Amino acid sequence: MTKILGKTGLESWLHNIMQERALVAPKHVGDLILFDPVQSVDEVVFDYENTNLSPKEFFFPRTDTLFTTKSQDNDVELIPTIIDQETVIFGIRPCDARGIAMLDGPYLDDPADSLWAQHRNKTTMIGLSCTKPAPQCFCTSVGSAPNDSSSVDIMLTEVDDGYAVEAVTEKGERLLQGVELKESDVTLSAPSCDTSVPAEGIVETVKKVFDSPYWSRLADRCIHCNVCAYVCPTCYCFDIRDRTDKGKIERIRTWESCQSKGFTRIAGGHDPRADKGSRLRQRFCHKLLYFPQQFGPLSCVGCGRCVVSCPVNIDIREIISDLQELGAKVG
Amino acid sequence: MGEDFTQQIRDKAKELLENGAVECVIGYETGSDGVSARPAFIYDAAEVDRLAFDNTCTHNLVKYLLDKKGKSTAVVVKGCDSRALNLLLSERQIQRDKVYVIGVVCPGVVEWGWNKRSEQLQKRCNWCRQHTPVVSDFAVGEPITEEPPAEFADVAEMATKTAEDRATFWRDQAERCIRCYACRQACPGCYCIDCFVELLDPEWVGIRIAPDENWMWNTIRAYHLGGRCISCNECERVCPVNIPLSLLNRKLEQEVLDLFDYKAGMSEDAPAPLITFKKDENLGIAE
Amino acid sequence: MSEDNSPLVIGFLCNWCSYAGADMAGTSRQAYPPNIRIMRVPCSGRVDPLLIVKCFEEGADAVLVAGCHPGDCHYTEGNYHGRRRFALLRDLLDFMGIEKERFRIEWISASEGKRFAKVVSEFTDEMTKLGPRKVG
Amino acid sequence: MSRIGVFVCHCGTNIGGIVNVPEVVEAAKAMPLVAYADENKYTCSEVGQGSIRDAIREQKLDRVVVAACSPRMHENTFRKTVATAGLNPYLLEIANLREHCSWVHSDSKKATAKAIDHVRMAVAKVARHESLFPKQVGLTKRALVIGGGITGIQAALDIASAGHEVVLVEKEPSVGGRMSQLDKTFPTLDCSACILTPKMVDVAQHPNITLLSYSEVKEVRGFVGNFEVDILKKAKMVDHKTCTGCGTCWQKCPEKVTSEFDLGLGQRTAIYIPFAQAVPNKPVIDMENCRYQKYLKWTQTEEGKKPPECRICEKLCPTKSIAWEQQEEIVTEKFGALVVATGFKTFDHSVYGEYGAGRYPDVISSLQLERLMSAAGPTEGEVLRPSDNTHPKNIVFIQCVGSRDDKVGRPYCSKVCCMYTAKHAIMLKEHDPEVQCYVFYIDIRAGGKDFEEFARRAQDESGAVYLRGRVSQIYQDGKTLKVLGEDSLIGRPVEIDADLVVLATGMEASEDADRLAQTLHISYNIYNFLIEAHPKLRPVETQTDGVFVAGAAVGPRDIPDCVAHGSAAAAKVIGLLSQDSLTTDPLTAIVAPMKCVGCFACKAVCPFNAIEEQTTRDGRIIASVNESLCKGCGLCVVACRPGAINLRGFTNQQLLSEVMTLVRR
Amino acid sequence: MVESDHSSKVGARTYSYYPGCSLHGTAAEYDISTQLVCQKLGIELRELEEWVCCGASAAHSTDHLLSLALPAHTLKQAEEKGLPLAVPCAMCFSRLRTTIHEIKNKDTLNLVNSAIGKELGEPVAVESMLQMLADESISLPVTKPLNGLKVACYYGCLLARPPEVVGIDDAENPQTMERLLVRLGAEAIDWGLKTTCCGAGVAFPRLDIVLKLSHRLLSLAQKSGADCVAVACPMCHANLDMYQKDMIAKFGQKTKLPVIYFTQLMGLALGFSPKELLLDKHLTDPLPMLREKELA
Repeated sequence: MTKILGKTGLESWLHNIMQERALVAPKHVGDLILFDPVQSVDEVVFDYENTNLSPKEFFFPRTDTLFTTKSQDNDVELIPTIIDQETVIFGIRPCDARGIAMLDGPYLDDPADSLWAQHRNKTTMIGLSCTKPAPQCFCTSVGSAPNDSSSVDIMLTEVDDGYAVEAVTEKGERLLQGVELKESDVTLSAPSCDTSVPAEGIVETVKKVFDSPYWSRLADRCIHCNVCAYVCPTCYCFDIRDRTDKGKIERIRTWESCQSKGFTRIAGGHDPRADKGSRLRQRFCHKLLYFPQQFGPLSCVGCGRCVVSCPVNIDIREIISDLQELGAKVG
Repeated sequence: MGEDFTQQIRDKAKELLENGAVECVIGYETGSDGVSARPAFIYDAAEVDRLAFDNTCTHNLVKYLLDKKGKSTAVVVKGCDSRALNLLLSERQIQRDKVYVIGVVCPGVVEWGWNKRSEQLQKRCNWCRQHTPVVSDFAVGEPITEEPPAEFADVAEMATKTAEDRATFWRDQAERCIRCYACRQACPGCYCIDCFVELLDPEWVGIRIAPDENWMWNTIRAYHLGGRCISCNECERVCPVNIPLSLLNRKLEQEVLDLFDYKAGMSEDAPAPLITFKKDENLGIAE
Repeated sequence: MSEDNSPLVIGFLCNWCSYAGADMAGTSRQAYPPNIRIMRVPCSGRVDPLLIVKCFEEGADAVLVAGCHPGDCHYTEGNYHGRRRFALLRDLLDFMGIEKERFRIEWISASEGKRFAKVVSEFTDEMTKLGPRKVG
Repeated sequence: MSRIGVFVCHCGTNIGGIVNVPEVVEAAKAMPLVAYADENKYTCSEVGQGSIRDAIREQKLDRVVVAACSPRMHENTFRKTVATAGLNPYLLEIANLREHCSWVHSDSKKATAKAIDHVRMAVAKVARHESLFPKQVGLTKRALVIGGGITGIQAALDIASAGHEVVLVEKEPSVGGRMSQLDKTFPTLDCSACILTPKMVDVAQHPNITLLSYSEVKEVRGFVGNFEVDILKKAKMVDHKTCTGCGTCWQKCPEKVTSEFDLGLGQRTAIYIPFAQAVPNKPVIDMENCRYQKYLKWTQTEEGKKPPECRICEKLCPTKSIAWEQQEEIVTEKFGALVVATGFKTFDHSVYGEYGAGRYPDVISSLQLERLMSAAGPTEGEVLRPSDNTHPKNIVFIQCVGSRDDKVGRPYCSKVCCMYTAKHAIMLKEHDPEVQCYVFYIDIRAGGKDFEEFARRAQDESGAVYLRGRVSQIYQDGKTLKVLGEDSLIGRPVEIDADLVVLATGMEASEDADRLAQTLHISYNIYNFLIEAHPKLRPVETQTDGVFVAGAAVGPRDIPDCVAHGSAAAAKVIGLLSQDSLTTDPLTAIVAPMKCVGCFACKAVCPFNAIEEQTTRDGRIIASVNESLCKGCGLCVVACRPGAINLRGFTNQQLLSEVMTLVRR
Repeated sequence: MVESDHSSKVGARTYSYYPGCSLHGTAAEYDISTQLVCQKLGIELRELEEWVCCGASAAHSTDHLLSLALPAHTLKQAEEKGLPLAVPCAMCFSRLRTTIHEIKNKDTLNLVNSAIGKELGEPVAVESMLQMLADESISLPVTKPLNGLKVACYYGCLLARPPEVVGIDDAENPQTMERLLVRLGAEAIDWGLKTTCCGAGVAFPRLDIVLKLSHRLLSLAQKSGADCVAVACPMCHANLDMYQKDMIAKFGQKTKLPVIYFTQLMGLALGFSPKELLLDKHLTDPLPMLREKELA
């Protein structure tokens, strides 16, 4: 029996959530759709393919203060950042949620990143399964599905008279307390999504074609901006630097990307990945080889944002099929 | 328009590659969405059929010449892109004898995105007064005589706002900027080895991706393009958060026209306005 | 803004003319408001737009750049180049929301001590009237 | 971790009177990297400098901030101080707490806050200073003196007698300047020609001096020790090598023209020497008025009456020295030092409508009177009224014509007029005992040695009547000039029937002194007098190293001061040229090869062509700085978008840290 | 009174006309000769209907605001008419020009506006009759050139000073009247006291000073060979003309020197008879001299 929550019920529920927690939901910003804290329910957008930027920003913000210092009579005390704000992210797509869950690997392995950990347990994710996947989506090809509720706390699936509700974790259940749900016997259909991406065995293939000239040819048109890394839900690289203002020192962590020049520049000025081909190869090797070797799943959830946002159309699906082709030839 | 141009480009590319005049031809090919164009690098005469030209060929391919220094290369350029050639030649970044220019008379590019294509001309093509390439070794299409000079309605509209509104407007843009530097990477005028924004010492712009730092980044990037921007508008197209960078560039373009009567990229040897001066010019400051 | 929210004015003075003019204002005891903080640069042509934008980014209320009168520059052409740079920068800043009046350029020679004091007083009063920066 | 020492100065009460110095010292102690802070009554004194040296040693300081007066005053002093204590002299920064703070602000709290900010900025800047080492640069041991008046002559003679080569450039056909137009000189009543002519001859004959008369400086490039000067030698049309100066030509030349030397009172010929004792004593041909030149010009246009072909001088010249084909020529020479002694010109009194605006011939300027009184003058020393050549009995002098008068834009006092008017009164009485002189004056200024006594002599012995008041109007009444004035001491209007009125015209900078100053990159004030480096402490130096100024070109000055000034400038030049090499200022630009993209915007903006092209090992063409040409203006640093070029002493890091410490305080 | 037609048609040279009290009184001959000359030259003078005293009397030394408010009334009328204002009398001209100069200061303007109860707008151009008639572009149909007549032009003080207010060509040595009279055939002598004070201001309390100053003026003019003195101001004319008898008594001056308005001389040159020009109204009779020069 699937439980149903009517549209108005959902809105009032979101309204109640907003009272004691910060509600983040997809919102129109100019002609973009971005996850953004909302002040009223009518700002929330319900029918959209996916946001332009991924929700990772609410777990791994673009700029974050790791700790600040307090100094009295020349001894210095480090004050770590404490996050006490409870947040609820509404309308997160299964692929994004899976991306967030995937990053628990690198971030929560010993020594765990305290900020990520605090964000993770202070945030509840209300997933919204995809009814009609976009042309750039290929989550089913990389081990997920438009209705995959494995990484969310609550999964909502749009049905005729409202949303089917499935509480996945007790955090989800706690959030659902006091919300009356109607019983209904409507069966949820599983929408289909592009399954043509030959991601099977890509890890081995990448290992085989590591030295192929394909990478430098591919990188010819790459202009090495950081768009793909910053829109991607599973890219998690960062840079750290100290900043002083009015006597207070804070250690700042911000997004960084392997495509930036100087990302791998080492003391003395040498840069092992100076040429364009090796930098581009690093991106796809990390996603399709290094991450799976270390944490299991491919570090790509098939959201297709990099495909849409890349100024010169470097399409990861095309690359995977090219690599499989190359791999087969190499044998 | 597409079919004829495409064939001419393919034939010329084949000829150049076969007689070894160039090592590589940089042109356009259809993207993975089967709808929009993307840059293409053809090294082998057999692959010339990948080349195509239609009204989604927006990218300014001149930027790629910076990676081909010293290697003879052919490049397909539209009217606006061609001005970038003069810019890079006057700043000694490329050598004219190493570049074979296939100049295409451009009827204008439509609004497009990945897997999205409308028939509506991009707003920059409405402003455009440079459909015919200023430099070309092989011309494709009939030259178009230009109408009266462009007026800067968007800039004027912005100028009518109060200072506070303008400040708020640009602060909102700065709020959204994620410092992905796509605007810099797409711009033919940006070829510094270490950009000022990434310098640690002096740390002109702090590391934080925050409104203050972003505001400074956008201001100085625009200033560094003052008198150099050839308004190909790639920066605005590639911006993932749609910041109206053309507003900034066109404001400076208008000021440079008013103050110094100079238009970027129109000739190879005219010195850029900010590295020369006239003794008795009156620029309306401190007189 | 300093504590009593009177405006913070940052002055870039060229060593050969305006800084000497400011010295002259000192030797002839020409009083002016203490809001300005003066930085010495070899020439108005050395004042980098990056520095000026940094001042405004960090919340300064006003910037004054003072150099030699055109033709008098110790390095012959410094102020000519400076004039072009600041003319363009001032329009860009105005477009970005920093009122044109907040960025002032003056040519002040070594013997114009009184004029330096007058310019600084006028500029500070103008900024006090204009009030604090509303955005950013 | 560097250890910065901050030394705050009281400067007696100049700073301490307004700025709370102890508070500044306390604030300095709390600033980052400051290891030691102290205050001194007079930091520039021996005691003050000693305290700095001791602190450097005891506290092992590696950078010093002196918060005192303007760096333009004592930056070099304190650089020497820290150098003697073993610290690189450029690890020093001066915070200006006097001229820019205590002297211009009265609110002690705000002044102290500003002082602390200035110290904070200096500390932030000095923290980024690096040790700099001046370079030795070659030096041309030759001096150029511009202007052949008494000052220029004195300077040239002194430099030459110290064994250095001198080129003396004089615009007129002869040296001598204004002094050669004078009759007698106060206060000793020496005959001007008697004391000047020997020096003129010395200049012409001195083995080390090359005299370029009838020449002008067109352009100056380079810098101290290595100036390159373009000198325009105007066409004389006479070959001075073969000409013996016998005078046949200028005696026989038929064309008579008003003589500029005699200020319009006398005449000269088209081929002429300006005055008898001219040096060089060889003529030049006035191209405007020479009949043959008019004839040549006429042949091209064929309009109007055909002038005579003349060429009498060519026919009569015993040594065939007339050279019609001579062209003006620009010679470029190298010099180590330049002395500007371009002198003065007298004020053009025709702007005074009330004195007749130059319409009345018997209203003359004091310099014209000098010509009348001079034995070599148009009237051979007999003072005659220009209108009817009769002897004037009542002579009225009017002081401060074109001086101390805001209406004509000359508020300054020309210093010498009271003295030469007294001289005129004395000499005129000597010439003709029946003469009665009247002098309308505001204040008699006779401030030199024996000056006051000399001025009294004009009144007591020569019977000159000094009337304190201004003349309101002069008008011609038949043969005499009615002078309407006022004697403010008795409060009554005065009317004098004068036979001759002499206007004591003031001193002005000479013709286009401003253009020459711009060529030499030295500053000049609104009256075009040249501005010296410091009115009290460096009177003959200028802002530009190696360029010295002397004489009336700097301001109104009498002959004794001009000669002293000339010698002073010469002493400075001799000091400079006596060194074998010059230490250049290390504050020059420097390129970071890894960052330069080779766009050469720096080369386009550099006024001194100090940017050269250099190829790196990996084939990139990048910029490099010729440090002997670079003057450290910093234009290239701002033009360089990637920040590849920086300016030592004012690096991007230093200026940015000054701004950041200020805005984030 | 000469009727001036008030036709609405605005000719090429049409001026509002401000005669002032003297020209309606003792200086009637200046008024008549001016009107006649203007008619002959095709210049239309439209007298302002309600002009008031210009404040040149003792007013401007006793009450500064009054001395500005009075001319302000006239300026307001001229402004409403919209025509440039021609002013023959030097005193009125000086007061009007001084007022225009003073109301450039905002506070003074407000004071004057409140005094006259009207808002003064942009003032019309105010020209003295001398400046207007001496304009080179006016063609002078001379029928009887003043050959042989040597004239000493006398400007007095108000036409010449202060230069930045009255706009005379040269405050020390003006040539406006000389250029005009030379065009009429006369010979203008060069003499030094054209703009020196004649003492008229202190005529009542200190007549001795007036005689001394005026005598100095006239004797220099005579010595410089003048047959007569041309003036453009009723006060100069009255003062120089009236006391010549006393001067002869006090200083033994040989002969009298006639003092004539420059408009009367212009009238003669343009063919009017001395009678029409009221040349017989002067105390120092100019007619013997003019007959001797065959000009009358």
